[in-house]
Amino acid sequence: MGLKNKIMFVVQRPPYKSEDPKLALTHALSSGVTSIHIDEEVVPTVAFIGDGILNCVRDQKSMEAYGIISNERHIKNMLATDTKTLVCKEDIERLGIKEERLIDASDMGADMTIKVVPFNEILKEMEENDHLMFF
Amino acid sequence: MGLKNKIMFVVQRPPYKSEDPKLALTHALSSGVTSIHIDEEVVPTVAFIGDGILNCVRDQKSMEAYGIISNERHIKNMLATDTKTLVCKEDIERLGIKEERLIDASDMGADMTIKVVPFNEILKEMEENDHLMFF
Amino acid sequence: MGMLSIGVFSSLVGSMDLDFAVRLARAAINKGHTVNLWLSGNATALSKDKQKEFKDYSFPDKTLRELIGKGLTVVSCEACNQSRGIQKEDMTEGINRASMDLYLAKAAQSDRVLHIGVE
Amino acid sequence: MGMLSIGVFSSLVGSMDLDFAVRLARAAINKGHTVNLWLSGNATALSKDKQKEFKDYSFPDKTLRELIGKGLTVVSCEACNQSRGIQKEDMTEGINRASMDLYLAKAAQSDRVLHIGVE
Amino acid sequence: MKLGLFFSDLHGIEDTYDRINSQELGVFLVSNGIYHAVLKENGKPSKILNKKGASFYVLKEDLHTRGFSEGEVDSRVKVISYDDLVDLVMDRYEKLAWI
Amino acid sequence: MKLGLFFSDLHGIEDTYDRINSQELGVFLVSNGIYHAVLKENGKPSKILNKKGASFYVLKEDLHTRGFSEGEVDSRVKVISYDDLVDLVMDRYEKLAWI
Repeated sequence: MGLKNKIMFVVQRPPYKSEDPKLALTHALSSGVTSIHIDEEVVPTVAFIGDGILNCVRDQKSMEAYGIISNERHIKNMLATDTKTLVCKEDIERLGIKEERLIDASDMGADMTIKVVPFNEILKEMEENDHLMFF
Repeated sequence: MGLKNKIMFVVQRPPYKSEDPKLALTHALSSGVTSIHIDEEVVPTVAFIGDGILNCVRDQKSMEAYGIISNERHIKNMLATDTKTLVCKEDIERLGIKEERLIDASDMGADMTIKVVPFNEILKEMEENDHLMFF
Repeated sequence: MGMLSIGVFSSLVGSMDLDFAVRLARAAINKGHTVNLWLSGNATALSKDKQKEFKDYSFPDKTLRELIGKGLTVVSCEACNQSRGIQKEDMTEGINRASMDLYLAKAAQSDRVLHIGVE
Repeated sequence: MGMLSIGVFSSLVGSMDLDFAVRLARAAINKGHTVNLWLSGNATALSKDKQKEFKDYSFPDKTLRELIGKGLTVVSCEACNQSRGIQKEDMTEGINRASMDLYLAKAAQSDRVLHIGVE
Repeated sequence: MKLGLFFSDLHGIEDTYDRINSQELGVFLVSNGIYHAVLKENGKPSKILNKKGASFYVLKEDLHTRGFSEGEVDSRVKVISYDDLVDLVMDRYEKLAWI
Repeated sequence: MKLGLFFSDLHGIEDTYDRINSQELGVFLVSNGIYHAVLKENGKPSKILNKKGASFYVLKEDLHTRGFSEGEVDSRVKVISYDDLVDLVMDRYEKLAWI
């Protein structure tokens, strides 16, 4: 049997209250170095759903306020390393977050952006990935 | 200024998922030994509200299942030491917990029982206590 | 000037409740108030010595040590520490270890009590 | 027989998620499956040596040690430990320390992955 | 897909759950998720149990820990042991999510 | 009583809050409680802010950490610093509850 190396990280909790969202991001970011252990790299997909979409709001000033690297910084790193990153359309609409308030990493030269998609498309990703990790 | 030694412990979380409810009970139980530090003992009142009322369901077999002393055991100890213990009527009705399913400590010779009261009475207790601790 | 007791039961990393508690303690002490801090449950992790500073994790340890130098009283739950394998000698200097009756006694002597449960 | 990877991020005491994870690992190992356990975030508290057993607190430590003897692989997040002041020499024998890429690699090799976030 | 969903809370997860569909769906009520199997909030069984085509399981140890017994479990939910759980997870549900 | 309530979550606390009354009530939006000051869920400001006679405060540092600024705060809510918080807690609200 081949590797089950397509892993989907689903972030459902808001930032800065539990460690979960940040750990989702650091785990997803480490996919690139899994090849030291196995034949192929792990291919990550990251999706933000429910109140977890609040991780995607830009201008997080956690460093200035508390001396801690923001989740925004990790999301930008993810985009800069071409990780497929989805955010649930219904949830950003429910919470009234406009698309221009979402993090982008164009200042880091990233081509990848956070893709706003309906929940159904996130469900389809769940079908296509081998393993699921809900944070 | 005199002591503010009437402390109310309000348990709002269900058992066995966070440490909070158990710590509320152990803290309340320790009121009896505060006199080694201050002139008068702390006088505790304990109230269960919201999903926290689920702590009051009897026959908790955590010892048999996981080797851990149950919250029921602590509540019985509280009753046996005459701690005023309230549970919110609206919440036990909402969750469909019948009064006969509530913990009692008559087998330990306790006169005190869990008193089922409307939320308004719990609010009145909050007014009468000096400090509040929500768990 | 008054006395404030803060009890915290939340995790060291991720919840930011301990960052909040320590920042509130600092502001209160700088205004001349007396502050007691009680660490119980998961928050006892803050009493462990040798925490490594990462910019990615909460690190209230540093401010806490400064505040202890300015008179902040910090007491950490003895049983909570023991159950997590934190020995007396593993603890940050200046943090005391006691049981919850001391927290309640301090609360009874305080003008204000802010009790922060799990995150 | 298959391979199961369990990742846990919940607290040692109170949440009972670690009790659950260790019990599930035991049942799987007893049926002949291979099991990997990854501890990260607050769950790294389970990798600390010298936990004291109280009947009032979760104590999966004991079963965990038995399972390590039966072949359970346990890996604990290095940075999570360091940020909490848990040094390599403070850890329970048989628990390894690594970064998350090893968890992901193990997951990719596993038939099943059960990832348990914070409680 | 063949999806096993783990529920460990009484409240706060319904929204995600409502939106998840799967060809084959198993719902494991563990920890405080067991309340969905036994409580009738506002007089009604948990809405969780209304999902068509899903199979529902509740973990015996977690039920007992919280003061409930087999006789109180909704008839749509099967009471299982850790051993049963391992078999269901390893044999039947290919993907697992603890939500 | 003069009660100061601390909110640190976006969801899950409304039920207790709705039932609490106090002669004088201060609501401190800290941590993830700040979302009540800035979000319009389903197009409406948080119901939390509808309580008559209450004073609302949001902690500046926690607002900024989550990517929001003073200009986005509902007009009923006052933005405060840790220093302000200390004064309010020590001078104005006699009892405090972090719910």
